[in-house]
Amino acid sequence: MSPYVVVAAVVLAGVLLFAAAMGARRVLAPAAPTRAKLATYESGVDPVGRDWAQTQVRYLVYAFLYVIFAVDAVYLFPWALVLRSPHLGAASLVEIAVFIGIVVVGLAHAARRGLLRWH
Amino acid sequence: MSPAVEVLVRTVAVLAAFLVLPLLVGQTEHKVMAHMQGRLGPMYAGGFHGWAQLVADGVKFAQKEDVTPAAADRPVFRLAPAVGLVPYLVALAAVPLSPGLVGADAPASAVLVLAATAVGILGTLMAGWASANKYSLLGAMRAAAQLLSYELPLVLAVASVCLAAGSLSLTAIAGAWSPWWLLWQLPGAFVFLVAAVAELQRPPFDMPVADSELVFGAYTEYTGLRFAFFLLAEYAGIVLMSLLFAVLYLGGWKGPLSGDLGWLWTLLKGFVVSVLVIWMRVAWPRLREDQLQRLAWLGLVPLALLQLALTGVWVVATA
Amino acid sequence: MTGLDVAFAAAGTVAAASAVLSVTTRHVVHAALWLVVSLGAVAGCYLVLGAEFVALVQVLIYVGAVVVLVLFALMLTRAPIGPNEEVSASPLHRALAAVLAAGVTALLAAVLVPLARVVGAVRRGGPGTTGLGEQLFGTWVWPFEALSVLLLAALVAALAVAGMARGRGAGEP
Amino acid sequence: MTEAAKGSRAAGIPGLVRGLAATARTLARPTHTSEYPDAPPSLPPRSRGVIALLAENCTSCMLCARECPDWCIYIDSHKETVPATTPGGRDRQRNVLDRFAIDFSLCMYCGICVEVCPFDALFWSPEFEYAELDIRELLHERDRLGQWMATVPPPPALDERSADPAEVSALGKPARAPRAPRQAAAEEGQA
Repeated sequence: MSPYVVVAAVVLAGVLLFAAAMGARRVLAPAAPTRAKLATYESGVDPVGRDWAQTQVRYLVYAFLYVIFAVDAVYLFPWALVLRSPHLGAASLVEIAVFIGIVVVGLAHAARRGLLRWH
Repeated sequence: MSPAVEVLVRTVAVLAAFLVLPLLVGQTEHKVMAHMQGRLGPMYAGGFHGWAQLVADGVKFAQKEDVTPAAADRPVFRLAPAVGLVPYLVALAAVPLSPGLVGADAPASAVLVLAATAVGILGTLMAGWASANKYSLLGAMRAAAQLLSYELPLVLAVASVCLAAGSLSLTAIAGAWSPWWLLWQLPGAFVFLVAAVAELQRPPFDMPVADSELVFGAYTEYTGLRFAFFLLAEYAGIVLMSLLFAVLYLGGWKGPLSGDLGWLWTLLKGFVVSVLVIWMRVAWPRLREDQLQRLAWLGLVPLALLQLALTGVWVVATA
Repeated sequence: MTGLDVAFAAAGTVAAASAVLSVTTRHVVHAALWLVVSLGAVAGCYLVLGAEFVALVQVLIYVGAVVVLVLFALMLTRAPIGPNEEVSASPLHRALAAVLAAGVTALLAAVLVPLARVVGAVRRGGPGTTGLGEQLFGTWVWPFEALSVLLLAALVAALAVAGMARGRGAGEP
Repeated sequence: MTEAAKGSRAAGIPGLVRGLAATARTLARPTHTSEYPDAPPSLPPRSRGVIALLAENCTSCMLCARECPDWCIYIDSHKETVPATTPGGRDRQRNVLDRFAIDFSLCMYCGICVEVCPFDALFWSPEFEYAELDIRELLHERDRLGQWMATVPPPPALDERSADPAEVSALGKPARAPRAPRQAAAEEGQA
């Protein structure tokens, strides 16, 4: 039997747990909404403006970097399985070094442009 | 045992561990943190030293009104706690306590754990955006940026261990472990520990929920049981990361008398790591947002890459 | 029908249905979240076919990184709650897109459905993760190395296009 | 242990280690928590718990109510005529207190009322266990305020070398010389 059947069952169990807890809440918890209670909480002051506001775009840099490096990093896992093979081991070490080295240039570029520094 | 019964038993066991271990860690945190601050912590619920405090908290949370703000995006807001919680449950299922004692012994369980924790980010992002609260949105942004930034060192550190063991299975990794790894994989272990604490958004990496700036970040608008689920996810995360650290870097079930009681060793090592995580929270101040990101990209990532190079060269040289 | 068939059909149905929802919803962020469901279901398809590593990478990269990037971009630029009229296409565009999508679906179905009949029931197989590594580091080394250059180019270009690589100095806020 | 701290300040790592050491040392020591509901707290002298009223001393002069920064003292009184005690004397009027109440949900424990009272009708009591489930119950009326008087501690002892209070020094005065005429001495005593 595949272990992923258990994984699927665990996901199902998690969903059931959430559903059951919400059912219990429905039974146990009171519900007395008032206008003030349903208002957006901005530290006790009346909410200003709309629900959404522009935030700093610099967070996007980290998402960019992560996407690139995550694509990069997943190749390490198959590499882990072939590193000990007699005919591929040493060659794959060089190959992965070149591969990662090239991508690290991107990190250096971002760092040199000051993207990792807060202004 | 028929397959269906086996699946059921395993699932129930994982669910039980998921509901019990976080409570243990939470109670330990109550007590350790209190005594580190010269206090006693909860003393009443349950009688002896307030052992049932978290159970009482759970009962209390279930009876609290669950408010969905009027401006919120209702379906996303209400679903977010589940998205934050279930990934940790899945990840916990893949962590072995001993060679025979594991929920789902997947051949690539190390990657499975990483993939599951990566999905957890979505729960925070959904919560922050759907709350229709600017603080929440900013908190979610910070949280997601932090989780992404620290996910990478985490992946690299785990990859280094996989490399050292020549396998992607956590069971096999702990099986290949020897005390020599304590030195050899030390930089990786350091990177893993720091990145794991950051993944959990625990102090000193709790900028996304910085109370003085963002109220409670992405979770500001949550009340009652949904809020409790986010808390449960945090403590389940501590359990998961501590057990992972124990399995990856401390040899899991290896130790004296580990024949039948190996699982106890894993739990014990994991417990020690979680106490360390709690200790960090008490002792250290919060890092600023830019320090967080610099630490990840200019500190941990290069260190993890060095560890990878070290591991790769050593494996090839000794193969 | 084996259990694998059922699982594959279920995952496939979820993937297709959530994909349709993703392109038809008027809420920008909901579209990205439906995309998560769709990509996750595709990972489920891989898993049923026995490609464990590919499935996990699908989750790790697509759900954990790419969709998060998409959500990031949306939430940082323009993602108010509720249906967004600014990004909604006109009825004409929608009709055209539907026709085009139906055409592509029909084309793909015409090619793939006969193949499915040849293959028969869902079977697990493939080279496995170790085989994947051997292929990657043995046979396909050059494409693999070229990929790193592609990734580097993508990163540099993305930073440049997003206007974040400010070469004009630190004068800007 | 963090890189950022390492880069910015040399004190980074020693500082972090010191943080760990300090918390570990506290962990090893016994706690200094006062277990309040189980053990009574040892309150410092002059603790401000609740304000007690000695209604007999109150002249309804309203000074406390007027000085109160958040207007939490309510006083009602009426005037009564006291008939003259001697034939041909004048009737006198005096204030009679009808209501004296302090709303402790508003009180901010500044103690100004206690300070300004010219007739020592208000006192600080260290009693603090008067929490209520309903905020309206925090409005303590005259009787309740009077009951707190039992908990008011005696005034603190004077400093070692301080001058005696006026009352005490008056008592300690040497007796009058017997030569002086009785009438004059009585007048002197009244002055």
